[in-house]
Amino acid sequence: MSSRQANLTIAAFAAAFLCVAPAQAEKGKVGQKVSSVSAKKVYTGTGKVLEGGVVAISGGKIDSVSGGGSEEFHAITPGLVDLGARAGAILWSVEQSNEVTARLSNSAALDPWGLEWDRLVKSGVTTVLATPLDQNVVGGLSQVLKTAGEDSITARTVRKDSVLRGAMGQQPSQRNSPAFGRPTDFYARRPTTRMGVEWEWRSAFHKTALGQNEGGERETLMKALKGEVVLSIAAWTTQDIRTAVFAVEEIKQKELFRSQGLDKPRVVIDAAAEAWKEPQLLARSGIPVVLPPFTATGRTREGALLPRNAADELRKAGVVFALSAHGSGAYDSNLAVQAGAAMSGGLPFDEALKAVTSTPARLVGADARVGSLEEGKDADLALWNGEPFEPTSRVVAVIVDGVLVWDGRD
Amino acid sequence: MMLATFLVLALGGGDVALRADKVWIDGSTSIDKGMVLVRDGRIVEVGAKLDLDEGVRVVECQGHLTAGLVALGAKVGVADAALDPTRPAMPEARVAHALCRDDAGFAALRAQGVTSVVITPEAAKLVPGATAVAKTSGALVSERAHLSVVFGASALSLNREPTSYARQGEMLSELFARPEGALLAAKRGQLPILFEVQSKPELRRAIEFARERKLTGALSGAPLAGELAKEIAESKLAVVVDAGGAGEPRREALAMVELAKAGVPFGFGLDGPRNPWQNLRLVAALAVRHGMPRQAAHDGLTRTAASIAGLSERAGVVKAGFDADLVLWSGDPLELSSAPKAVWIEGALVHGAVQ
Amino acid sequence: MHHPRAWLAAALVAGVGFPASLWAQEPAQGNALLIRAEHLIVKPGVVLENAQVSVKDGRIVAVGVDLQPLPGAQEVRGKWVSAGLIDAWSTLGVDPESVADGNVTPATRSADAVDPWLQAHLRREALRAGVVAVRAQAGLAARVGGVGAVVRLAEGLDDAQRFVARDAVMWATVGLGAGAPGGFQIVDGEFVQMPGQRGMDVFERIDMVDRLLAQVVAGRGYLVAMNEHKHELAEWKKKVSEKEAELEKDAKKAKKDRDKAESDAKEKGKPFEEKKYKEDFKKPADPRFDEDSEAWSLVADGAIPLLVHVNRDAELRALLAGLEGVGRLRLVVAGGAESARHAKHLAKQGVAVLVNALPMGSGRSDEYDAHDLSLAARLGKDGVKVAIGSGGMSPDATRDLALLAAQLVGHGLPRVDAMAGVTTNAAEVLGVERAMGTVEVGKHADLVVWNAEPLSTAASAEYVVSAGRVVLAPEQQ
Amino acid sequence: MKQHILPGALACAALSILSVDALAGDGKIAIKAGRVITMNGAEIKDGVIVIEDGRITEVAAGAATRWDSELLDHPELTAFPGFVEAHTNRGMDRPNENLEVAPFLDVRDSIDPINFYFEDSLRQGIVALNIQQGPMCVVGAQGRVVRPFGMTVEDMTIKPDAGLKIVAGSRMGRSRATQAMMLRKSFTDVERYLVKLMQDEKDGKDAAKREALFQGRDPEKPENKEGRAMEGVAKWKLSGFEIVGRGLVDKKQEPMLRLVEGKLMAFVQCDGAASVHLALEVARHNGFLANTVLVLDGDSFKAVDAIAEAGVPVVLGPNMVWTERDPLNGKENETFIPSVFAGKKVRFALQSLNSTSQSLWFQAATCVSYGLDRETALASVTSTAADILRLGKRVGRLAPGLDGNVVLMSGDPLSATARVEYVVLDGELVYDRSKDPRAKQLLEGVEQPGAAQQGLPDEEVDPHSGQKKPAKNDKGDKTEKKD
Repeated sequence: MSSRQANLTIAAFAAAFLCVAPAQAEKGKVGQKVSSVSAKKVYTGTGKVLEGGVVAISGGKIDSVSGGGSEEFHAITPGLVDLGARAGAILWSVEQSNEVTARLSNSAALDPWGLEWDRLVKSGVTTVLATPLDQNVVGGLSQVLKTAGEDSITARTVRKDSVLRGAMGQQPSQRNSPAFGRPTDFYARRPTTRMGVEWEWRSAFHKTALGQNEGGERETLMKALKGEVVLSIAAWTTQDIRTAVFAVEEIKQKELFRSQGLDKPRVVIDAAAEAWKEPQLLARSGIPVVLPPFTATGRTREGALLPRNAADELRKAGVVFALSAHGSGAYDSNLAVQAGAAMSGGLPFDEALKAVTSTPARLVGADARVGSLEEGKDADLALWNGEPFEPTSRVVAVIVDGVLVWDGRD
Repeated sequence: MMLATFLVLALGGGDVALRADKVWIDGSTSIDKGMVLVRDGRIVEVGAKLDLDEGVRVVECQGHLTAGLVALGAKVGVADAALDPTRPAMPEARVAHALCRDDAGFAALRAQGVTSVVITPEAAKLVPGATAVAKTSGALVSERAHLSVVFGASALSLNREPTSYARQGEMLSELFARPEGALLAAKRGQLPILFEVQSKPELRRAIEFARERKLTGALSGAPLAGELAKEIAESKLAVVVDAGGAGEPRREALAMVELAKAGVPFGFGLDGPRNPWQNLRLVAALAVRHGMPRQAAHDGLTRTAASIAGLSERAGVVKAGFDADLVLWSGDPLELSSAPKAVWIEGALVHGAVQ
Repeated sequence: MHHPRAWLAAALVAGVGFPASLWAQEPAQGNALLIRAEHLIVKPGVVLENAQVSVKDGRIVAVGVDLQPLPGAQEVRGKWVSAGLIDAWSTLGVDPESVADGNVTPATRSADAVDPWLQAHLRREALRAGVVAVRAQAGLAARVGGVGAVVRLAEGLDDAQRFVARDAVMWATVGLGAGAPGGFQIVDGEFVQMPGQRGMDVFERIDMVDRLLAQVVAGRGYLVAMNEHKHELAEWKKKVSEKEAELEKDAKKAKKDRDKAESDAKEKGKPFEEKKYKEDFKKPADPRFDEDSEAWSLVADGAIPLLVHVNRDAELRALLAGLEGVGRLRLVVAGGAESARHAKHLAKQGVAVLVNALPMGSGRSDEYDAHDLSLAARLGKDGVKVAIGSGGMSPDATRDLALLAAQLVGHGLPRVDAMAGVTTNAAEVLGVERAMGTVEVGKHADLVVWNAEPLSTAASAEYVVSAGRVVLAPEQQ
Repeated sequence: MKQHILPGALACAALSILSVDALAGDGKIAIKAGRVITMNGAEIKDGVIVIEDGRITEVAAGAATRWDSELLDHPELTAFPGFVEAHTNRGMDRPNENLEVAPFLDVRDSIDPINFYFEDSLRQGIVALNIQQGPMCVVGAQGRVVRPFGMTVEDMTIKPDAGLKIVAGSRMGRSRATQAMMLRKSFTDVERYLVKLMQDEKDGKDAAKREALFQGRDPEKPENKEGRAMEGVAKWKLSGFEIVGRGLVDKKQEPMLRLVEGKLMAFVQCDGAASVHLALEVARHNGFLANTVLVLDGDSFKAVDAIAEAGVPVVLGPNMVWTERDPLNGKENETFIPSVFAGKKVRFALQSLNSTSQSLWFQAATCVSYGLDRETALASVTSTAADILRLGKRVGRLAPGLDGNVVLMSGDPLSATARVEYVVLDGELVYDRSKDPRAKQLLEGVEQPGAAQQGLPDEEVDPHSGQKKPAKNDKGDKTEKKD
């Protein structure tokens, strides 16, 4: 492992105008702007791979990706993107006094000083979708934001309130109980079963179409149905995935929705553990999915089985998919390990790279700025000391918006 | 009680002049061998050499004479009546109505040199009500000094609305969108707001809320407020530093010093988890030990605290026209080894004695 | 090589592997040091102006006004120099689980609970505030907490230097937990106070005193039994050797008699019977070895002081009455909220009081924990030796020991007594007065160079010398 | 009584499928592989490994085919000596005893041959496991090194009496202070027991001598010493111990005597740097430091200098990254524990994180990712681990004379995409992935009809709401506790 210090050519710009996070300068360079970085292999995320390449950066954006360079690192990939990171999904991130709270945003519950961001950065993840806790049927608006940068959520936000989060399955009904006897609190309410949860979804959609709700709720649900806001629905097991797809297809076919232009929801099914059991349904409906982390026994929440070849099966069926590590930064379960696990199930490397960079970025509409190393995009880079996604290599440095935010080389 | 058989002097009667080895006007200015002329509970004149007409008794005091200390948040005199859990917001509630004037806590505070105190409601609801300001002699100064508004997680619970920060923010916005009564006074800036916060993100949201609605007041309850000193300074809000007492972690002590460096007006409060009355000066001493300039600590106990409490015209400074709330210390007030030998509230000796 | 008897004797004195010398540990060998001070506080109340202290091999070798540095000595200079402060009531550097452990026994050694890697930043802050050593105590709230150690806070010391005394005091508590409230927990997001401990009525508290006294008396009995056994064993051995000598003397005669008897028996055809051998002395049975009694025997013998955390008048009176008879026992009262009434009696008995100087809010469960900070002054006035501790509520309170002592001055304790409370009296209460507490020749070199008078608000340590080495210097800020 | 009941039918089915009918040939087998990683010098390209009667007789480059031995010819695969799990308390019915000091027990009685843990280990290419008792004791049972295959414990045994388990770290119900007291007491009790034994014996002999003198007989000759001198280097070694007869030492104390005489290994579990100091002190005082292996957890790496100076090998805890928060800025600092020990030249072995996806190969690969050289990383889960268990001559390498264990993998042992295809233990093909039902389910999602519910879903506890999720699974009872 080359111990000689990387000669990152430090930009001449004064760091002043871009108020740089006062990250403690661990290696003297962390926190400063970087003007160029090179590696033996540059995986641009667009399918193009450079043997020996250099990425030039200025003003926090990528200037150019070209050959040559002094190979300071083994590999460079775009900063990884995790849509299921569940960052900031604390107890107070969802308003449980009501099962459908579409208008509320979880930005108030995000803490820029939290420890979770550093852990995500150290695992190479530079952009995440921060969603509220899955306790409500419709939890509320979520943020696409960077995991490093200024100590402020607004400064790190890539797309504000751009994804409406909800959940199918058992999770939303967990605290509720049937309302007979004297209800002590507001948890004596519907839904208490999977059917009830599905009913809440459909009644929310239909009320919006029939004009029976108003204010922020109506506004947000309208945006979701029009596709101006991505609709992320958590569904682990086969029946929940099917329920979600049928609910969406029902909207697209009904005249009530089509007439008002409310038939164009952009849906992503999150934590779709058993998506591999429904390849045709998903391919037909064109709904992309985000897979939950692989587990040691293959069993995930509610007994859903997630085998190692699930990703490869979806690829074969032409279903758009992304991987997720549920925000873990640990060396045994972070996003790079999930990509490695998918590859051990047969998924080729370039597909695995897409599933953790460009695809997730595209699913939440952030591909204009992140997800690949192309001119004009944000300079978010993960720098590896070996072949990416192999357990024998890891992310040793991360650049976000052109600033070296972490340098783990000893 | 170490009662020496000395003349217990009430200063309320005719004019009296106190001469002390050192008179601290405020944290930064002091007069050696200074004199303070008191009449009818008020300070008339302060100076090195006063030309007194005869008949005015001069009392020689050994030690340092300062303005009475002001504590910014103490649950004294209200025991457990400071919380009404029935409704999320009760802006018209006043903790003054639950005040028990002869609570033993007042005597204990007087013994520590504290002459005025802000009494706050329990921060377990969105708007728990209004704070009260009282002299530690038991006299109520103001029934509605601040409106307590809670941005912290202490107002959230899983069994009552709101159960999330988002809904909390929305409900507070709704309250201030159509304000009346106390909320209207607060919106118009007539009633300062006491923002109860804990973590740094909550503190930042309170600053944002105040900036959007041009509200004034103070941020209370965030031990690491100092780490956002620049933002707080720009927001023109003050900070109430909660006296954690001995064993305050180093990071929180250094945060206090950051407040002084950034010029944020701050005062010390006794609302911390272990809030013994002795902690007010103990935390000031801790701050000095970690690098806070002595005058900033002194002002935090007197002048700035008085302005935060809304007493900027009558307490916190030894100045003509102000109440004669005075304390005679056996030595430098910031040295814990000095003790309050005598405490006057509005000219009346309420603790200790003077030769 | 351990000869069995030697082992038994060693065990008697050393108890469960207590080292023979209970308090004086050999400090570090190595470099020489000269400390120059504008004001040298030799002991509380005795200040030398422009004096020097010469240190060699971890010990103070000279204190004087115009000392010359020893060859190769490192020089250190500062305004005020005093002996390092000792916090006799702290949880700094001790494994938290052991502090809270309820099922410790009298034989538990707190030296095992000292974790040199724990709370390193808090120990540095305590050194910066002039505290060089603390009493490490496991089972702080247990009825009998076991044997506490006096441990130096500096890092990088090896085991011999780290412990001023591995086995310094026996700790016991009486009447604590008079209804401590339950802690707060988040249940479904609500701050809910858990049910607290049921309070103890006066009979239960007095019963605790009786059980403590019984253990002290048992320890004394065990000590006596051990001594007696040693005595009887020696006697038995003497008798055996005498008997052997006698038998050896007439062995030839016995052999002759036996041969004759054997041949007679063979003639008469009767079976030959050996002569019956009886001894009239029997080996004394070994006493049953018990670690706890071993530990208590050290207390009863006065080898280590007994610190008892007691607040109320009823238990205090019962304790003092009960321990009056036990001769060489060195009792120290810790806490003593209501001990002011017995100040004269305590002074006469030579019982010191370790005051908890941490101010507590009145909302404490046990109203006796709302320490009245004038207790130290009232005890001091009547001649009671007062030591000052930071109360052991949290490990980082030790850093503020000097401030807490200053606060007691503010509540009437003379300044010199406050300084004594954190140096000489603290050392005496912990039984390490011969090793620490003052700047005198022969004592261990644990000194602090201050930038101001130790009890003043802005005072902090510029240099700290511990076990004869500079362990903290200004640039390490 | 077995805690988990496996449907009888399935148990036999699983095992029979696995143990492919032993290859014919008179116990002689040759394995050819495209790449042979010997862990005993350089790799061999297109090599062959010959095993006779369970032992490797030859490891060489592409020797001519052997006519008289069964042939396993896989030029596309990589041959590898297999991994060695240096310390685990899985695979037992109940890993803990409630007796604090019980050196007379043996894990043999608790090892459960058909536990899924062994099948998982075999699937991950592990050939030897050091089964030790759990950490809920002071001096625990006698450990045992086993291979992950066999119907009975004897079948599985590679080395019985593999050393006593000692716990120096604190644990549930015992804080550091009380645990240290109990640990010291367990050795002073042995010392006191032996002293009394010798003293009684000596007094008996003296009395007999006096009686003989009195009766005029000449006393027995003193030299009939059928006892034995106390060996070892314990600080409190008893001189004159020979007079104690051979069988007099009570069975319950006998293992402790052998420990202090240096005849038994000791696996000492430490949960932090302070407990490492206690462990080394007790080991030195009682004379078994030379046979000590420290099993480390928590921040024990901070005592690496003391460990290096004592010269004892270590087995590192499953979690190889230690994070600590900086008290001043709240940021987390990471330490990669194996690098600390590699830097100080301390011999170390690794433990697997879990028995399925993150086994020893993953831990070794992670070491390479954190900058350790490949050789040290691989050795720490093969040859070095075997040496630490003093089985360097049996497992961990492919060299003549060692046990006939060969693992054939589809790629480099440290790569994510490599899989264990075949495993040969003692010359017998015991695992063939194509016939492994559970591998199919885990990798290809092919759910076997009637296959038992393999273990609990990982997320037994809902990760973000923190509530315990009642794991209802309708396919049979819980068969394997998720560790």
